[in-house]
Amino acid sequence: MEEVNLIFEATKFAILGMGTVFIFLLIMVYVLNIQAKIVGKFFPDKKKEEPTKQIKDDKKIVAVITGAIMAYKRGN
Amino acid sequence: MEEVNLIFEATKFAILGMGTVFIFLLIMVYVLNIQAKIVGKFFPDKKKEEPTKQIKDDKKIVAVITGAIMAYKRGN
Amino acid sequence: MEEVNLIFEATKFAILGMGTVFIFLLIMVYVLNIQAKIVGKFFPDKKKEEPTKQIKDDKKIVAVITGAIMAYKRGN
Amino acid sequence: MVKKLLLLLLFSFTLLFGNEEGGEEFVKKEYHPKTLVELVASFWETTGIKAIIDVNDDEVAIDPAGEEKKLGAFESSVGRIIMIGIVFLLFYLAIAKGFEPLLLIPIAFGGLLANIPLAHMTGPDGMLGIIYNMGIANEFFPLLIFMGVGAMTDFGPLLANPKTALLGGAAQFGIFGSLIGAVALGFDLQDASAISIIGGADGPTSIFIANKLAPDMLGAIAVAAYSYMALVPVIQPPIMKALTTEEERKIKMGVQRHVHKMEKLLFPLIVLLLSILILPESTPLIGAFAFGNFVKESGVVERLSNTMQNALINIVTIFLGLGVGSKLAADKFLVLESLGIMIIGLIAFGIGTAAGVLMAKLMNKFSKEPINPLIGAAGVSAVPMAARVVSKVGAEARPGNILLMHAMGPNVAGVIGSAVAAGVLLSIFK
Amino acid sequence: MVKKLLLLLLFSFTLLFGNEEGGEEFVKKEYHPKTLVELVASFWETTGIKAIIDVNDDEVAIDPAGEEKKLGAFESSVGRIIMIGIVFLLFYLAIAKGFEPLLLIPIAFGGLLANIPLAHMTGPDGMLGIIYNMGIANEFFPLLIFMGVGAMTDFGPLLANPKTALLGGAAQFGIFGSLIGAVALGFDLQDASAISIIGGADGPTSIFIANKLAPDMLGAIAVAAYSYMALVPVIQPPIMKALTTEEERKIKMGVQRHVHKMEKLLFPLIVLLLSILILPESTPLIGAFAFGNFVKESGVVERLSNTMQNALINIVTIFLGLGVGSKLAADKFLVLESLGIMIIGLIAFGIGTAAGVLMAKLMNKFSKEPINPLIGAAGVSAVPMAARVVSKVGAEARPGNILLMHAMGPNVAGVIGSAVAAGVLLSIFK
Amino acid sequence: MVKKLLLLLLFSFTLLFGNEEGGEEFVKKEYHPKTLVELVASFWETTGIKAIIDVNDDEVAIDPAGEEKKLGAFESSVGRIIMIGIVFLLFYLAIAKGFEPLLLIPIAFGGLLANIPLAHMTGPDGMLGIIYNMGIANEFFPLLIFMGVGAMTDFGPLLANPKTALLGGAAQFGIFGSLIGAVALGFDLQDASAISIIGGADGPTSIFIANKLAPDMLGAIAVAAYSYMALVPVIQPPIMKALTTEEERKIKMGVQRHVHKMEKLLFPLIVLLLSILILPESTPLIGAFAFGNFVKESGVVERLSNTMQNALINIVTIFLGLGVGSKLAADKFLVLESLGIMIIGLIAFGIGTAAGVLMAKLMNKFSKEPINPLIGAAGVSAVPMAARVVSKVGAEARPGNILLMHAMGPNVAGVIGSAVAAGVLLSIFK
Ligand code: NA
Ligand code: NA
Ligand code: NA
Repeated sequence: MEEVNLIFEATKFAILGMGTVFIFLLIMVYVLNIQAKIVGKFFPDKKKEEPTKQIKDDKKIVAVITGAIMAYKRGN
Repeated sequence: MEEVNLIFEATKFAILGMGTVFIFLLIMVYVLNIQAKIVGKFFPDKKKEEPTKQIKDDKKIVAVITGAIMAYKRGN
Repeated sequence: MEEVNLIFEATKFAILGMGTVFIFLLIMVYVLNIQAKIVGKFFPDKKKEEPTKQIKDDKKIVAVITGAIMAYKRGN
Repeated sequence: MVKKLLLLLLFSFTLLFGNEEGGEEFVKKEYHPKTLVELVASFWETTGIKAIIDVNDDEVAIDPAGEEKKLGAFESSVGRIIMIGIVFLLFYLAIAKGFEPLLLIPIAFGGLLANIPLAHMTGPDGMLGIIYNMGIANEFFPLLIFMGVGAMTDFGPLLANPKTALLGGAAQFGIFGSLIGAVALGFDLQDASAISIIGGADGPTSIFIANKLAPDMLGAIAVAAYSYMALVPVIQPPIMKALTTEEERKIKMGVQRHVHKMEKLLFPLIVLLLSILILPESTPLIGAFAFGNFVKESGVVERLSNTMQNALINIVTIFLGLGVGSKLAADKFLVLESLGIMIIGLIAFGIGTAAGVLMAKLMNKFSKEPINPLIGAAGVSAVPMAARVVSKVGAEARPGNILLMHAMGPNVAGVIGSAVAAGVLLSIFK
Repeated sequence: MVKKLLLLLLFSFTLLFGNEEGGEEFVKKEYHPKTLVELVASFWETTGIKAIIDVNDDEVAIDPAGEEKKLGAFESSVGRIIMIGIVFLLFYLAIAKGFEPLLLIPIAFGGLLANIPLAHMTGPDGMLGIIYNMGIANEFFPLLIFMGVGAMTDFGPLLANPKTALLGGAAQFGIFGSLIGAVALGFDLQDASAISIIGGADGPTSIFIANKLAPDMLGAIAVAAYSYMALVPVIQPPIMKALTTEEERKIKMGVQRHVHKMEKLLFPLIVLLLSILILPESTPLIGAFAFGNFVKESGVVERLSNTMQNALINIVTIFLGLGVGSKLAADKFLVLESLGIMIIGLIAFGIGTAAGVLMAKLMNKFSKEPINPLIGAAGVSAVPMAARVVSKVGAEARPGNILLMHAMGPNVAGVIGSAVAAGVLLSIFK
Repeated sequence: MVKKLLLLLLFSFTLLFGNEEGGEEFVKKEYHPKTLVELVASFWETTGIKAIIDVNDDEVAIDPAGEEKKLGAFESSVGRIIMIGIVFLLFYLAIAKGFEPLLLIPIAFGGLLANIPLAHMTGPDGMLGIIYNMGIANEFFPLLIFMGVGAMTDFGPLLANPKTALLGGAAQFGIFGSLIGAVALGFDLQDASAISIIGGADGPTSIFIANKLAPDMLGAIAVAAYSYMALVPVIQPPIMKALTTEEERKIKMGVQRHVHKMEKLLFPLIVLLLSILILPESTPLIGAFAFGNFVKESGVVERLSNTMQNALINIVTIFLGLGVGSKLAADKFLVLESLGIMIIGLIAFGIGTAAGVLMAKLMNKFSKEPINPLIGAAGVSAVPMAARVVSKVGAEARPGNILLMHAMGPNVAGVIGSAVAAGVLLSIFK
């Protein structure tokens, strides 16, 4: 086992390794792009939640109090 | 070991099993009824807490705040 | 192994044990006193935090509310 | 440099021969230089695509005990794909339908990992195998879950009206009915007993018993148990309505009496003492459950009770799920038995529900205070979902008639009833 | 059908012969058909009533190491009933009197489970045996508890006035006094050493040492340690009052100096380095404790510190309690030794308290700043209860005289002192 | 009395011969009376001062597998003092500089405990050895950490712009570059592979691989990995600035698109299925990670997700740190290899950063939307610190230019990239 040999071996590992990493990630990118299209088609975003934000905030205050009560009860 | 035999065996298991389950629960019901009487005699309920409910609720608010402070402290 | 012997042995253990405990703690006391002096020299206390207490308390109220919101979110 | 390498080699040898006792046995394999083409070719041999495309008969599965088993062509290819399909079905049911996600998600994910070719995750050194040996093989995890469930359970409604416990007994006809059914389907008595506990509608009890009586069917039994528990709102209402009249479903039940703290405190001890006297075989299950409940009701060790109900039960749930999921490997799950188990589980739930309702009708006839027969259906346990279903069906018949707390009595009694039934079956095969 | 059964049988055989390495060895017993009467009769044989009524000499107890031991008639009947009585006494003390419930409840419940006939819960496959092997046999759980206690302890008061640490040393006379007493009562030197650590008033230290020196007496030692720690408010005040004058109890102590963060951070490292230099034998205990304290004082890993103080210590407390409780089985606990252990424990607490108070009186004579002799009593540790008792007795003598923080110094020093004493005893029997 | 002592002796013998299977083997040594001087002298033999002053060649180190190794004079004296110095350096970095304290504090404290003479804390019965065997020797703890990290990771930014994943690939040049470097320095191929994973900047991955390929270098590899991850804000900026122009650093990137819940839910399954198909060897790592992420994104098992992110990961972090720290014993750590590992680790980070930035420059040339080359540096992972560094350097060039979310894409892709690279190396040495 000479030293030069080992570096040569390591270089081959590097080629195999980086190759696999990129193949993996390229396939992943490809699949994710397809997925984004499919999901976008079948699950259109519901963007109408915005106007109800005021109400949600009010609910949040109630929830905070409830949460605190729960936390208190749990703690005792 | 014929098939009919096995079903017959299983039926005997069922008789033993359901018998045990019911004996267990019947004794339990009996013991619990006795316990309720004994406990009722030796530990009469303190029902005078009702009128103090208003105060308790006020305390609860204090407690909620305390609880929240504690929760906050713990979280940090 | 006679009984008297054992009590004598135990007494020797006690002398060794209490001796070690006290030597340990005496060295510890000595080291801690030195440490206190060194730390006092190199890390003088910052005592100017006092006046900002009012502000800290206000922050605490905000923190309590934040804490409760967090507690609520976590709980759900 | 050569000297250093030799020393390293020597050191590796020392390690190799010295590590007999520990978990780790470290062996450095000799590396033979390869050309890049050879390297890629040997890498290709290790890919999953290769394993799926080019099925051979050499692949082995390793179980947590280290036992190797040669896989057939079906098990190592199509079988795995079918299992992955089943796993996705379970994901769908858990996430989209809300079916017992706390256990079905870890179980299904464990099943996914167990079906990965070449990774041997179910072997003694794989993640799932480690978990399995840690707490499933020795039945420790189901007991910890039972402890946590005990710490979460309030027996107040049962104590307020103890005789409703009998409804939790009647529902155990589901267990023994399906025992007979399983034998009729061709299972032997011991396997049939393991399967029949599905009818008890308690996940930990089912896993505990399956592990003792038929560990090779653990995966299918656990999946069936949790799936049907999740299906309670679908399975029970038609049976409940078929066996009761509109008038019966409208029966109102009185306000429950106040239960004293002391009664709640003594209850787990009473149940445990009874199980000691009558059925020591059930004491691991009932003991763990009673311990959790006692810790809760003692009221002086809130931090232990909270830990049992949260950190501890959550950690164990994750592990239990993954460990049980390891039994969803194609070679364990894709057997005819699994289909039988699914069918019997469904029958068991039906029988249990029916028996509970009929028993409640009977009790209503003889009881001074009226008993709404619907609450009998809660006796199957599946806490607290069955009780909620009762309340819902009751409210349909008469809006405002809240049966929830009355149904909780039979509901928690069903847990005890199943543990007793489980103990009887264990004692038979001891 | 017959073919399928044969295949199943074959499969069972494979399982049987293959599982040598794993935790689980699955054997399906052959089932012989029985008449219903035979079935009921054989069921009767497995009941606890039968085991209690019809005592025979055949019953065996299995310990966590798998060792079987034949039980005598006493141990398997009356003995168990006595133990269950003791368990209920511990429940009463823990719940009604608030005596160290965090450990006494799990210990007592473990004791209850350990005394169940026929269930073998303390065997290597039983719940208690699994827990015992997991963390008691190897002393892992006491160390984790000590780590958590370290993360909860504030050494500020000790650092403010280091010389009060000597009071935590004097209280260790309780350990060595009771060592001599135990030998006088007839225990051999090693057993006596294990017992005497009760006088250190630290649960984890006692369990750690008992396990190393006298594992068969672990149950009695742990119960004695925690019981007496709980009895501190009863045992200490009369001794404190008898050894001090009214004037001494009224002594006021100055305000403690501010302690710098850096001193607190370095403290656990200093204590650990000292124990490395003087007494490596004590480093598992002091190391775990110092690690917990260092993590807390570092201030940068709040989440680890919180976990040590909550989820982790709670989980381990549950397991430690159950595991120790497994040693309350009648055959282990109902021996004359236990009575001796209880008596010695009481004496140890008395001696420790007295030595602490007398040492404080001595220091008060030679110290520039006045030292209230009461704070010496806190040197036994039993953190933080002993310090609270000091503060209470002090406030009785002079209302408004708050000694709490001054007593915390000796109190936490007592933990270190006991760990050092424990190390000395271990080094002798090494 | 004599009779009783004999009985006790007999009982001890029974214990002695019966405990072969359990964890505990209890042997009571015979005690020979000693004079006080002899007692003190034999005590002196057990002190750490003696062990340090009077170095002899008899001391042995015991590893978690129970293997004894004779220590040289250097390892048992000066070596330990050097290691304690290194430990204090790590404490300083963790506490004063905030370098990855969650792992460096437990690792360093474990290192402190491992270097205590005579205490054998790294042996199979010592605290560190127990922990090591519990979850490091079998690689269970790194997987649990990875599961928790999965439950904490939001893949939204990656899903919004999938092609940034390629930057997480380019950064893996750090791994393979340092592999070549390590071989050049004289490490054999397997050791070099273990070391090179430091360049992946993922603690659990490094520990997982080190354990499989070179367990004797685990301590140095883990310390190097976490130290360099902590040094990211120091190492990366100069490289980033050297390889980019001011104009490039000023590039603005558009607003990220909204990512649907369903995409996030499916993502862990897609990654896992890809790793099954291409690289089953990486599935333990990616499987655990995907499980954690899936549990989080399912949204229906909040309590399991919270437990993975808190109680469970914290407990495992404490244990993992202590267990890894046990490899900082002088005889394991103070070898020339450790220095090499440190140097290679530094180079690896540099190469990884540079490769990421250069790849981003390349992609910017060919992409329709502008890509700021800085975000390539985040591809090394070290989540989320590398992404924050990118954002900071970007904001320096153009105040208000927030690159954080754009950098998170490559950042999390780097985790996957390293796991894939790790799988390739494992498959080579399988
Ligand atoms: Na049930
Ligand atoms: Na003490
Ligand atoms: Na990476």
